[in-house]
Amino acid sequence: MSRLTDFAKQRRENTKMVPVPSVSIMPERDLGKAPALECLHLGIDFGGLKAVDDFNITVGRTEICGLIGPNGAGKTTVFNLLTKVYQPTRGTIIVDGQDTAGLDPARVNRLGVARTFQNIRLFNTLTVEENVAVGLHNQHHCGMATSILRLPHHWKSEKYYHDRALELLDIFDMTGLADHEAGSLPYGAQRRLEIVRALATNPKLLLLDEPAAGMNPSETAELMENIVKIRDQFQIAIMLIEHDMNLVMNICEGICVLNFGKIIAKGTPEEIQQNDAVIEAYLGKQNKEVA
Amino acid sequence: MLSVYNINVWYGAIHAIKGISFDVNDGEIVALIGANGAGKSTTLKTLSGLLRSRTGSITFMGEDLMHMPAERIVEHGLVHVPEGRRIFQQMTVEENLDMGAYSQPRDTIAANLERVYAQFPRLKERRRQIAGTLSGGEQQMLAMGRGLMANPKLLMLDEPSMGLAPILVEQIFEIIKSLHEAGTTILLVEQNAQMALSVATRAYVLETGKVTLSGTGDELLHNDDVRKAYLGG
Amino acid sequence: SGDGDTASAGSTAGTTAAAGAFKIGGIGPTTGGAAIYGNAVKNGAQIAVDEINAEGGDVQFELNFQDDENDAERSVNAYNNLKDWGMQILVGTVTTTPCVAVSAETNTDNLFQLTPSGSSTDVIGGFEDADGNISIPRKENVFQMCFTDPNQGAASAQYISEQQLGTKIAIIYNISDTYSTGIYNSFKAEAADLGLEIVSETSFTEDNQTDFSVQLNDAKNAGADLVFLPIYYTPISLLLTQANQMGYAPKWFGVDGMDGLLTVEGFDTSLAEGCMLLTPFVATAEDEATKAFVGTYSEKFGETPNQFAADAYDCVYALKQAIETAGVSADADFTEICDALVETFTSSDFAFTGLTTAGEEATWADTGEISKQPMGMVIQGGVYMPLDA
Amino acid sequence: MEVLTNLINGMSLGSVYAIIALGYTMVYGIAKMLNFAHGDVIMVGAYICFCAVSYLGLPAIAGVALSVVGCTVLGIVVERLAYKPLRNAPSLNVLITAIGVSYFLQNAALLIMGSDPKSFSSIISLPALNLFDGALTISATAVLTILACVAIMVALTMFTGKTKMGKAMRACSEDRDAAQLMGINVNSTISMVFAIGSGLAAIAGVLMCLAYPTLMPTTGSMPGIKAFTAAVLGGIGSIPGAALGGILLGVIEIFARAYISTQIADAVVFAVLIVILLIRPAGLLGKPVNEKV
Amino acid sequence: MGIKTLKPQTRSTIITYAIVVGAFVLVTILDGLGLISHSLSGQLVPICAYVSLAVSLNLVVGVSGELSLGHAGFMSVGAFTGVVVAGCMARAGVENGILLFVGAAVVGAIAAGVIGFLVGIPVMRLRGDYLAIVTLAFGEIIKNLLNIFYVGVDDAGLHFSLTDSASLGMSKGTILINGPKGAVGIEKVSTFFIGIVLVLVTVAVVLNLMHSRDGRAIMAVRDNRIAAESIGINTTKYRLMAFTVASALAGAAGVLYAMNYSTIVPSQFDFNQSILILVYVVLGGMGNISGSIISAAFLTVLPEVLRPINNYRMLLYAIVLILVMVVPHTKIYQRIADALRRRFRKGDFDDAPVAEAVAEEGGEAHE
Ligand SMILES: Nc1ncnc2c1ncn2[C@@H]1O[C@H](COP(=O)(O)OP(=O)(O)OP(=O)(O)O)[C@@H](O)[C@H]1O
Ligand SMILES: Nc1ncnc2c1ncn2[C@@H]1O[C@H](COP(=O)(O)OP(=O)(O)OP(=O)(O)O)[C@@H](O)[C@H]1O
Ligand SMILES: [Mg+2]
Ligand SMILES: [Mg+2]
Repeated sequence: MSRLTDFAKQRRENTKMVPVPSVSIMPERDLGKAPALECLHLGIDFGGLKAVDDFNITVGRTEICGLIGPNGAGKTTVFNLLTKVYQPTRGTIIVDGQDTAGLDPARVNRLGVARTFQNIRLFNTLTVEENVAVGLHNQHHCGMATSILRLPHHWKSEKYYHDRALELLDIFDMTGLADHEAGSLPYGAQRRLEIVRALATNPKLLLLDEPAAGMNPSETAELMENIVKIRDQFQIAIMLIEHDMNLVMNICEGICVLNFGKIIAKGTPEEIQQNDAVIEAYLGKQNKEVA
Repeated sequence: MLSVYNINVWYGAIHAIKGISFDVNDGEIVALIGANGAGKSTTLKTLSGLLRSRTGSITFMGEDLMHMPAERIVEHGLVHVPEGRRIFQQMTVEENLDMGAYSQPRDTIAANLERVYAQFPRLKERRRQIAGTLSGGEQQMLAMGRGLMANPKLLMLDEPSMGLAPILVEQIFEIIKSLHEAGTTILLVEQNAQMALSVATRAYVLETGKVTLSGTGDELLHNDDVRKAYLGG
Repeated sequence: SGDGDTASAGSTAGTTAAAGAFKIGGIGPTTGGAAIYGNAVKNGAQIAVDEINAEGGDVQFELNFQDDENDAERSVNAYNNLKDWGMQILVGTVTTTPCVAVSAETNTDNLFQLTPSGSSTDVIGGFEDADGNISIPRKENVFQMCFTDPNQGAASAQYISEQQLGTKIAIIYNISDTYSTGIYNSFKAEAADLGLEIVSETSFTEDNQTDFSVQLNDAKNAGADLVFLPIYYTPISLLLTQANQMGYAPKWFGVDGMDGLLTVEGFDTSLAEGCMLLTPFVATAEDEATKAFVGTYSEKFGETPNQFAADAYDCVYALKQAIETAGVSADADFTEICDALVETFTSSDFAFTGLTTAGEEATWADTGEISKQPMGMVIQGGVYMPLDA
Repeated sequence: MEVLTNLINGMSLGSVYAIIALGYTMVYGIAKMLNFAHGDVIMVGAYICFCAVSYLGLPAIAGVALSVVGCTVLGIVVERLAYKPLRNAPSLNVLITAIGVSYFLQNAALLIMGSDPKSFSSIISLPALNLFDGALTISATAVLTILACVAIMVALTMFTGKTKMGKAMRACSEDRDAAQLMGINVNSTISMVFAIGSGLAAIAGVLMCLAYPTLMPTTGSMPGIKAFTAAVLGGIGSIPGAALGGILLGVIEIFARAYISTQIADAVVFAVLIVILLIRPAGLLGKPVNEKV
Repeated sequence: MGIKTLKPQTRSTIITYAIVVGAFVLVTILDGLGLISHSLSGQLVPICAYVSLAVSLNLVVGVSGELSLGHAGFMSVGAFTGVVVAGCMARAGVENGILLFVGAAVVGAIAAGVIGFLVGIPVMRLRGDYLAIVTLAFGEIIKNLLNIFYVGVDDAGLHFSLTDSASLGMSKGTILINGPKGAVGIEKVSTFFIGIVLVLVTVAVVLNLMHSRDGRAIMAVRDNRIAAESIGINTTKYRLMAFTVASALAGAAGVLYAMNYSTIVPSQFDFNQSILILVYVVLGGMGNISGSIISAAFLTVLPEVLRPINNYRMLLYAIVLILVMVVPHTKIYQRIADALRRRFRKGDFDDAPVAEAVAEEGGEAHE
């Protein structure tokens, strides 16, 4: 693992002052607006196992926040809680100022939470463009009868979906793949498509679960640039889980480390790299030198 | 020990492996590296009998594997830990390990199990948990542990470090080294070229179904093309 | 998909008839769950046709029997297939629901149809209930050789009442079967008129005709001393076994569907001891015609014929007689034949005596119904004996 | 007393469903296919037993044994010819093939054995148990069926849970490739599953015809569907579930007929099934599969 | 130029319509030339009905990915409702066959759709085989209830009863539905033309739905329910939508079927009928509309084509069914198919996207 790259340094200088509430325990409430995400004492049990416990975090509206931790620490579970794939056993999740208690995954998405999955979940038999168009589902409406009767509004909607999908695909230079079946894409492209699809739902908070898994270093570098670009362009908060320390340390403003379902450290990348508990549990001795 | 000559594999109409040849000698760690879709996993699947090559030959310790069914290949000591873990989701951790020892004589199983638990204490903690609910990393440990249960002579690992925490990646490579020292020959497929090359005796680079480069681990680690393509500059 | 319109179906006809033979079509289930009835009709009709052809009279027949799997849709298909073959008269169809569907077709085409066993009133149509409601108008070209269902139900009730066979009556019928519900309904109505006491009415469906414990218990607990079974013999064989197991032994009274019970392979006939039924035909009857028919049938097909076979046999002979009376020739158009036969069948002086007419003359009403007397039979010592003897 | 009688009748009917359902669940749980031909294998089993006893004059036990052997062979043959080529095909294709096999067996039986029903009643007859001065009669077949059902259930549970072969079957059911990599011969394992399933079907066929002694080419189809329902009710794939589901279905069926209406008993049975599934969407004993996200 | 340059989706849509219209034109011409046998012409309407049923079931099984084993139930709801409507209209003096049919079909479709919706609400809480068994159960319940359902019409209007026809309390009326005896005396108004129009309507509804916002959502739910939820799709709503639309279309097809025969009985709309329709869908290919059309037509005609071999025909039908399913998956067949493809599309290969091969594996990847 290398040191902070020039790329990262340069970027930090360019993007001015992104608030980083996730680092401090107390959320910053003085921004006039609610943070993108606020979790209070969040927890879930599986049988006897406290997979996540007393999880508190606040993510600013345009923050990139990293969630790291050993395997089985509960990172994916946190995402599943945030998106209501699992209903929390305790605690509160506030998205953009709204309590999500009792909502189902679809509702939470409409509140502004979108995600990708650790094991890719695309609509394999649909084309790339259709995958994105499905993501645009709630951005533009067109009733069933209208579609079946092919009324003018249907064609207007179709044009919207088409244009907007291509626009979004363009972020990752994927317009050329628009007509390919999603399931037939190479692995890296599938990961990128998942991000585009999530973006299509117009989220306020984007959750990325190991976006760089299975990518080679050059693909990863490109991905890093894109994640930042997305944040800057869409002005959204991004929370990501990743084992690639190069990526995490370079683009996250704040990092939260999880072990056995509990937060063991929060801080800036530099702080985390120095934290003994984190080195002990997660980074390992070798990586200490990196920092 | 293992010698692969000119294998060609198709998925339906797709020509995934285009005449690959390589050797693995007793006591080596041989790494196959290459980009996504280069055909690394396909090669391993062909060796373990899940896929068939239409041409060429595969010999393992004097046995012809070309026409041997997959379940017999395992008995000969060629063990494949597949990509994506492929553990038995509905079974407990211990049952999974039992399955790994399916082809082994009964009396060796208990000792093997202890050995695996020693290597992966986390598995021992979770021995009664349903494997499908393990986290990604735990599942990878289980997959490797299961492979070890078969007493491999040649262990083929397909991306064992994928999705693992840095500390675990280290551990996995430690385990690979220690297995190697204990006399197991290893054929390692990895995206993490840096790590793979640093432990490998020899390595081959695959690109779109062909071997494009080969050499010792060190040679490749310092090869400019490899650095550019697989080590991030 | 334009071919297949040749009359290739003719290949199945078992008869080598001289040119100028009447082309008789037959339809019934020769495969599937009801195959036993279809095969019986097919065989019975074939014997009659063979006999007639062998006799070498003026009237010769060619029979083509097609399978319908006891399915209305397939039955209509079979009918169309027979039309391609050049059918002039239809003997069929065997089972009721397909028969209703096919009779609508023959009615539209004006093709003469005589069904050996399609017993519902919907087959012939025009049947009014007590309030004058009808479900389908009369189909003038359709005639029955068997009793209509209401006929049987009413006759059974009358017989039970006259002979004072039982005071408390239970009924077990098959609600998913047209035949069974038809008989049940009229039996119930007639029984009410006659003052018979019905203490238990239970039903089953095609889908659960394995376990009759509830129905039998209901009858038993209600103290029924006679159980009326307007159902086919297959479920009856099961029902009797189960009644025996639970130690329930009332009088059993069946209808023509019960015929065949004794031929069930492996069935312990002692269980059927004392079962009564109304039927137009029993294979053990002593008259010459029956003996000859049963002899030929068992020789040819290795089994004892049931009433379906006999009805079919009679159908062919009735047709022969009517054709001779009407004087139509085989090269006439089927509608001509139909008109002539309808006139003959409904004329007052046309009467037919056959295997299923209890030795007496049967006649047909304008409604298409046959008028003949059922025989009361009882199973004694493993054979059918006339009831009133 | 009447309730008791109905309960016993229901359990006896239910045990027949249960034994069939056990075969269903076994094949489904491991080969992951709905073997709609299972009911027809039952029919074949019953015919073999019938022929052996009444045509060959063999003793009843030999008839049962012959029918188990016959069905086992049939199961293996059918699996090899019709299902094996479809190992990697979508499950619905296999379902349709199974339906084809079902049609085939029915029509073959029709051609060979004829359409006239055969009665089992004189093949094997056992005396009935009379309790409470004849107020309660329990037929010996009912007792036999219930006992057989429980015995088979226990044996199967032990087999799949504890034995090496049983575990291998479960491994195959989850991931055939991975199972192969463990050294498991997937083809012979699945053949084995069909062999067991079909052997069970033979026993079910004989027991069913003992209790309900009419045998026709279509005899197996309706009990087959009922048993499928029972297997789902109990939680498909679960062995104790199949037994429980079968017995429950039988009891509900009899009670619905006795206390609600004989006319709409079937509707009641299915309505109960729906209600139960709504309360427990994975069946009574089925484990809700928690997909790891 | 032409069809090859179109998007695959558009191309398959055009081909689908072309098959239906082409079949109609061909049959009409042949009929004009007197080349159509009674046997075939008698099957034209049922073929249309089965095609509609298969296409509508494909919406559930293929497009929305739920195994439904109760399609015949909705068909029967439509059929019996349609019969009642037609009976009433006829009594009110409507004689025009097309008018009778349209009235019956619209009401029949609505009735089946409503029942489908009501049934769907509980059904959609379940998944996979549990869902399948519940649809089967509903099919059986519908059949069972129709067995005790009596409807008649007289001058005073419609009468209903759940006991017997005598308790309808009518006089000089027509018994429209007579319990287990079903409906007899149905006005036979279905024609091939009407059938083709219904097929076209069905195909249009299904295809238009598939290729729209809602259709994509339905397919997304099929491909990956969890992902669909994560992007804000109400999965229950879309599964229910597919189910309801399919039920309504099945209802209309049921009316077409019923009005081709003078009689229908509840027991014919049983589990086997549902299975038969399912066979069409699977044989034709999941989500493949033109496939459903062809396979429904083929399998409907097949038993009639096999009629000359008499008692062996259902045996042969079974064998054909098994073979069509099994042969494409045998090694030999795949080798030959590969070789042929290679010969006819040389060059496409080495650089072809992996789409095809993955599609072949699609079944496995299901959920
Ligand atoms: N549905 C479930 N039932 C039971 N236990 C579960 C379930 N889902 C997750 N767990 C357990 O919760 C813990 C956290 O799992 P999680 O998947 O969140 O880990 P993770 O941090 O994402 O790990 P990785 O980096 O390996 O993906 C693990 O121990 C896992 O076994
Ligand atoms: N089941 C399959 N069907 C069709 N094509 C496949 C299949 N599996 C792999 N392929 C294709 O074969 C080629 C080689 O794939 P393989 O999985 O061996 O690559 P890999 O080097 O292991 O890549 P990765 O790093 O992603 O694991 C790729 O083009 C891939 O898309
Ligand atoms: Mg995770
Ligand atoms: Mg790979």
